[in-house]
Amino acid sequence: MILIIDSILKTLTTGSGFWNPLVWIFTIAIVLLLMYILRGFGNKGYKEGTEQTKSFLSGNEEYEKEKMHVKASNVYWGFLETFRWLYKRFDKMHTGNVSDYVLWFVVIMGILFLIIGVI
Amino acid sequence: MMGMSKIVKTIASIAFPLSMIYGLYVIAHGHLTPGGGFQGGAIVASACAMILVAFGSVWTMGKIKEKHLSVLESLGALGFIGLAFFGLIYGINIFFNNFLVNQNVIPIFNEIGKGLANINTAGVLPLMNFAVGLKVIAGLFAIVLVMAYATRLSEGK
Amino acid sequence: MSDILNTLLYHSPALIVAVPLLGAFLTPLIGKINDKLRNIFAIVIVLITSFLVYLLVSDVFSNGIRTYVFGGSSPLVNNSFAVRILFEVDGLNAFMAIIASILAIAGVIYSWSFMKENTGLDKYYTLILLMIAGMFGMILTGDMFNFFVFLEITSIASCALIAFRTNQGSAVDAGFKYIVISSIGALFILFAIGILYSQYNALNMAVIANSISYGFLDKIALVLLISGLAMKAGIVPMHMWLPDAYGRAPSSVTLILIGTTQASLYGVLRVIFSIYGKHLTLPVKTIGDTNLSLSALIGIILISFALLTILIGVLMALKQNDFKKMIAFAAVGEIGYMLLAFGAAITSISTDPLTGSTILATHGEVALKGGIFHIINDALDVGLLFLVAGAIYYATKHSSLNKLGGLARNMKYTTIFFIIGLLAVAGIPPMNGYVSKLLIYQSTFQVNPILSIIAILCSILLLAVFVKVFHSAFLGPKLPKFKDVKEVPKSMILGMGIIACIIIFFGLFPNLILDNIIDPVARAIFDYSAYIGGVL
Amino acid sequence: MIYNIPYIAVVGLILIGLAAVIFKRNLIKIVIGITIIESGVNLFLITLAFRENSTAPIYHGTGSRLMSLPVPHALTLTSIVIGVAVLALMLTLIIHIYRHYKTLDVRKIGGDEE
Amino acid sequence: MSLRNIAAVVFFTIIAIFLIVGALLTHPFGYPENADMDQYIIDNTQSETGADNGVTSVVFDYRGFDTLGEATVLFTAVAGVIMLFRRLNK
Repeated sequence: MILIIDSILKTLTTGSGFWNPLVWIFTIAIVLLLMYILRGFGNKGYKEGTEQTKSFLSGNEEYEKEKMHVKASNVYWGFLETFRWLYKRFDKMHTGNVSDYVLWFVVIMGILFLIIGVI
Repeated sequence: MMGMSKIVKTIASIAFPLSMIYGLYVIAHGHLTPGGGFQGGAIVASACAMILVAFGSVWTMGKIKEKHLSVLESLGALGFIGLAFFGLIYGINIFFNNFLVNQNVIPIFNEIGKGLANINTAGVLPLMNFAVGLKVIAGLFAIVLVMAYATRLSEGK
Repeated sequence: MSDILNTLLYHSPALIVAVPLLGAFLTPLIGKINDKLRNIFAIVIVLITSFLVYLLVSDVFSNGIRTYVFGGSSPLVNNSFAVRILFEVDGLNAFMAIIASILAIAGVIYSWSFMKENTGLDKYYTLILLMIAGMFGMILTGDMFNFFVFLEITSIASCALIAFRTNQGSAVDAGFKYIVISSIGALFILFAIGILYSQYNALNMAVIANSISYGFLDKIALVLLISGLAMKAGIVPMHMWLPDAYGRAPSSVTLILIGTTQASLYGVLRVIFSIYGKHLTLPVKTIGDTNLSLSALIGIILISFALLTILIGVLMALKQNDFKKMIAFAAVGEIGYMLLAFGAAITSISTDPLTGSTILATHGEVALKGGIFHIINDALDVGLLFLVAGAIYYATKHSSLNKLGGLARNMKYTTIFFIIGLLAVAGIPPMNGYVSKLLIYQSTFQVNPILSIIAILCSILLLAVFVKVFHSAFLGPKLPKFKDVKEVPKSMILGMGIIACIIIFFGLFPNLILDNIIDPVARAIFDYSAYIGGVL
Repeated sequence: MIYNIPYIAVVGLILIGLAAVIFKRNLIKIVIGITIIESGVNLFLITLAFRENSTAPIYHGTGSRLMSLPVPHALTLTSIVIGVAVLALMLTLIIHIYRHYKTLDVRKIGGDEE
Repeated sequence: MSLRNIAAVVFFTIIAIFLIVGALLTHPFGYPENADMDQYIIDNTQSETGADNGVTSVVFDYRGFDTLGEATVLFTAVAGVIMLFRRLNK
């Protein structure tokens, strides 16, 4: 029992650093407390559901919520567009054809034969 | 599928019991001669498949359903694993222990021990052969029957 | 009472496989009586198996290697060869058995409500139990051919279950691809087993490991074994079956499929560390003054596979729009992290010049610990995400992210579980994924800094992947299509809850796991002489 | 050298099977390729069992003779049964694939048909 | 010829070369180098298992657990085939 408690409280050392979840929880509790205090300094006159909470897009009123929802295929559009040359190759690799899957197996087997068998 | 011509049906009915008996012989003598549960089971199952081809899948499905075969197969498998479990209780108490070996199970045969074996000398081996044989017969026939029945429409009425 | 426990403990290696098999044979008969009884029966069988696993594991971790001989009392004849099949359970086997039992419990409990609306459930439960039995068999066995047989049991059962939704063409197609890939892989493994048998006239892993030399035929067998098992473990570029299979199978099946994939990874480790363990530190080629040892060679191969796996897995996951396919690609990336850790560990193996025994450098030990810990973390994290995906499919009948949105408003528990899974997969403290990834980053940094930089970058990308899911499926306004979506039934929440609790527990008390479980496994994994000594 | 011809036949069968899997487009032919690989592996196992001037490992009559090795026979038996099981499942899946996609061309199957 | 076929042929040749060299290095057909385990089984099949057929004694006794797995494979295939041809509607 003492051993178990001991190993719970012990700090994990990884050779060049340490990690202790309890310390982390303690820190995050302090951060949350600070956040709560800072939040208390905010404007007291805030009322929900009135003009002051309405949001605008470039001065225009916001669209309906359903139209505003960004579809999954549009998320990270920029990233995918930047790396389109890479994704083109990846798509060429993933043909969805069983014979190609087996061909990859044969290729890897051949490469391994060359590396392990010759050396 | 309605099955084949009358000649084929008659010949198949004649050949069916013969090949079945041959298959059962192979199962029963698995520990003495070449063969065993799997081989004999495959022979009997192909005899059943012959009937299936001759009489058509709809007719055969009317005689025996795949769920009955599935139960039979479960029973065969249970018999096999049950014999393995019995090894835990008898003998040296090890899973898969051949607990009946060299014991005179059926008293009418008397030759036991080294030398030529007999139908009763091999302990649980013949029993396991029978269990596996039942399993293979039911299993292979169930596969063939289900596949034939499922593709009956594409074969034409 | 302790008598019964002792008997159970003695027979536990056999019973862990035999009990699910018995359950599988009985399930069709019980299903004829009552549906509810059948579901309870399956859960009871899995719980009994897990209890046996607990007994065995606690014994192995305190008393060392256990062997169990089928049908005989002594493993060896004339002290030189093993005629009978035997199970040999050391730390690594026991550790994999823990993972398998957790996945099995969660999967079977989750199935209760998840599969309720389908027909053919008798066979479904039969196949699930067979898959579990096969997985345990692969993990516990000490016999090469027995390994192949159980590999085939798991692959046939999982192929049938992947194609469970036969009304979807893509599911059937995924099942076909899986069976083609796995049967070809298994046939080459069998070929390698035949080569080893022809040389040493043995099928037992320990006996082969004892007498192995490193001739040309052994090299061929090593290549065949590694490539066959690596294909089954989903290592890039042989991973393409994995997104298809994981994405199209019912989620409860996918959870257990993760276990079978990791059992194949276990096979790779066993082949490299135990069967060829004798030759790992010996030089295979001398270039000038430096000796290139087999461990360095295999380590470089594993690390390069690992980098490919991480990069392609994570980058492809970013692009997917189907929830389950996306998680499947992320799972491929996670496999890369384990391989990276094991590769880093293998490169640091060397022979102690004084005692002649195999030793690991400090960073190698850390890497090994991280890799082993990451096996269980990956199974839990990815498994939880798949269960969440299944819950969303159950509630909305969609798995395409483009059609989903605003589900957090109706499915509170599922959202919480998803957040836990997201944080754990991306390696955010205080979840369990963080601990193992921390160990992997730190140790690979000492091998080569670029490795750990790539690993960290890909981990960030993984976070991005799942934030995309979080944004498009859970956040946003309530869509009119999903006005009436309800929270999923209790058994599914229970299935997810079990895994989520274990994730948080592992995250909060990593030292408890690392000291009591991972440490003995790490010592067992590269100590091939102990593995041989368990039999000979 | 002449004694190794059976092993070369094994290698030939395995390569023919792999070639069928990779180059053929019909699903049935792919399945045939897999069964050819399997036959090659089975042939390899049974080849290992043979000893010169030996009989089958079955006692009949008296006197001891040189017998061929029994373990590879058992392994081959297991492997054949496993092959039958895999074959049955593959054919079943092919029937389903044909029902969904109305083709057996490996390049045209797959993908969603929503 | 496409890139795919060229790659296939190249790696095929590599595998073929290695496997054929391996085949030439295997022990001569009919003369196994080491047969201790099998010779033990042949010598003891009658006294230990009471069977004449050495193969059956291996299949059901010495390696009985493999046979359980083998029977299970067949069981699995049957269950899978019946499940895949089930009626989809209740």
